[in-house]
Amino acid sequence: MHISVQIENFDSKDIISRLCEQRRDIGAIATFTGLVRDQSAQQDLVALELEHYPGMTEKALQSIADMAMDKWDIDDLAIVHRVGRLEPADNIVLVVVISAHRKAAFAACEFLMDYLKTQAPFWKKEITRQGESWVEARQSDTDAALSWQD
Amino acid sequence: MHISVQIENFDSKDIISRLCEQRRDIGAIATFTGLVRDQSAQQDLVALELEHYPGMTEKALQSIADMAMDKWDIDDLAIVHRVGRLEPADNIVLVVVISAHRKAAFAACEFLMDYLKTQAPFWKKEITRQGESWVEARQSDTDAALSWQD
Amino acid sequence: MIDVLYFASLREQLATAKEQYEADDGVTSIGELKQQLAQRGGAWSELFTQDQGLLCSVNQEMASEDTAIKSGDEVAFFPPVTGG
Amino acid sequence: MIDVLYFASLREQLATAKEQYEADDGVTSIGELKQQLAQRGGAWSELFTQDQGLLCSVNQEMASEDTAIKSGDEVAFFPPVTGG
Repeated sequence: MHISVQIENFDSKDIISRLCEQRRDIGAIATFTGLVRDQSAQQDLVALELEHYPGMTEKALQSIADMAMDKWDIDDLAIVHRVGRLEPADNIVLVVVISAHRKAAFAACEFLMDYLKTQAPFWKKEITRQGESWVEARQSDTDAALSWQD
Repeated sequence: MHISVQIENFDSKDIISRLCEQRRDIGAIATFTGLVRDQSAQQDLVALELEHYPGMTEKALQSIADMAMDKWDIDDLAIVHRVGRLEPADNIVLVVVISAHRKAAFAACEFLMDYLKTQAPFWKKEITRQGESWVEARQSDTDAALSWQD
Repeated sequence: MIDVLYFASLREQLATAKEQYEADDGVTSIGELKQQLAQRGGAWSELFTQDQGLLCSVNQEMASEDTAIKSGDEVAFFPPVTGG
Repeated sequence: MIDVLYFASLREQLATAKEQYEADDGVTSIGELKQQLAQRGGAWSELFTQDQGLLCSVNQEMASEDTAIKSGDEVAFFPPVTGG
């Protein structure tokens, strides 16, 4: 399992290679990459500032990862989340799940993102040419996370 | 849109870069990679031979891609499928979907794989140390494709 | 004349990848073509009278028993697909 | 002594990132700590009496009003998370 909170960019190819190394039993790799998208009203996003809660962030990601490993028949996974100042089109987050079968890989990857969005202590501030504002949480993300409860 | 049937390996990073080039409106990239997995009874898979129907394959993939673009609010996608002789852990197929939001990207990516598995004319033959055999179609793949019908 | 293609296990079982089929006037649908091919006996009879496990296309689009065919068409028969 | 941390918009609104809070004997849960902090008035009163939009953790695990706290714990308050 590979979990990282980091300022630097990540290379999904390297992370996938590391997870799959020496394995002949993996048939499916599902990945999700989240990017900085300009959704400001004036389309003038300059940057996002990503704040987090050092210490708790890593624990929260580990706990979400453990839930996914318990819940689905998957073989390994990675979660990488960046913090600090990011610009439009920069990578923010990467989730990779490897498994024998695609259904489990897709479901676990989507679950990880839904939980990360509502459970991991990260906060985004948008910096536009007009000024700064904290991104508001979305009800749709809360609903998505709740949808996985049995 | 990028659709390709090819003998050579693919580089998901290159394909994603091409899809996202010059865009600031993409927040979500969902990808699926299918690999050659040793599922032979004796765990002695030597290679897969992937046969296809040249001409029809490309049309079938294009038609599946068009369905996904119609069905979800996604911005672009790629489908790359290899043919010929492949060894354990080799890449077989790549699907990439880019979108503003993650739900559409995940759904379209899974839809594309489910349809490709039942609608695109590819056939796998397993070559083990015991001999050769055609891979049987799975009912679970047919069921998965049917599950997307409204 | 209809181009008829066979793929994968079907190609091997029939020992035929491609043929040009001179269709009777009576052969206007896939169902009728299958009946004609089955009359060749042996593996042909076995494979073209089974109900399941045989797919077909006309001019590279998925087709069914009722799909119309005419001279100049490209017809293909193949087992369920297993790509991905 | 309880370490109390504040993040994101809360940190800015309270102009406080971290403090060491000398808890009364009566403060044994998050709910009680929030009541105490609200008594500081101003932004404190406003933020710690709202029902929604305030999350908290105890020793880096998500917590609720009823979660017990004691001297030596690390408590954090923050708005709903927006990562990913």
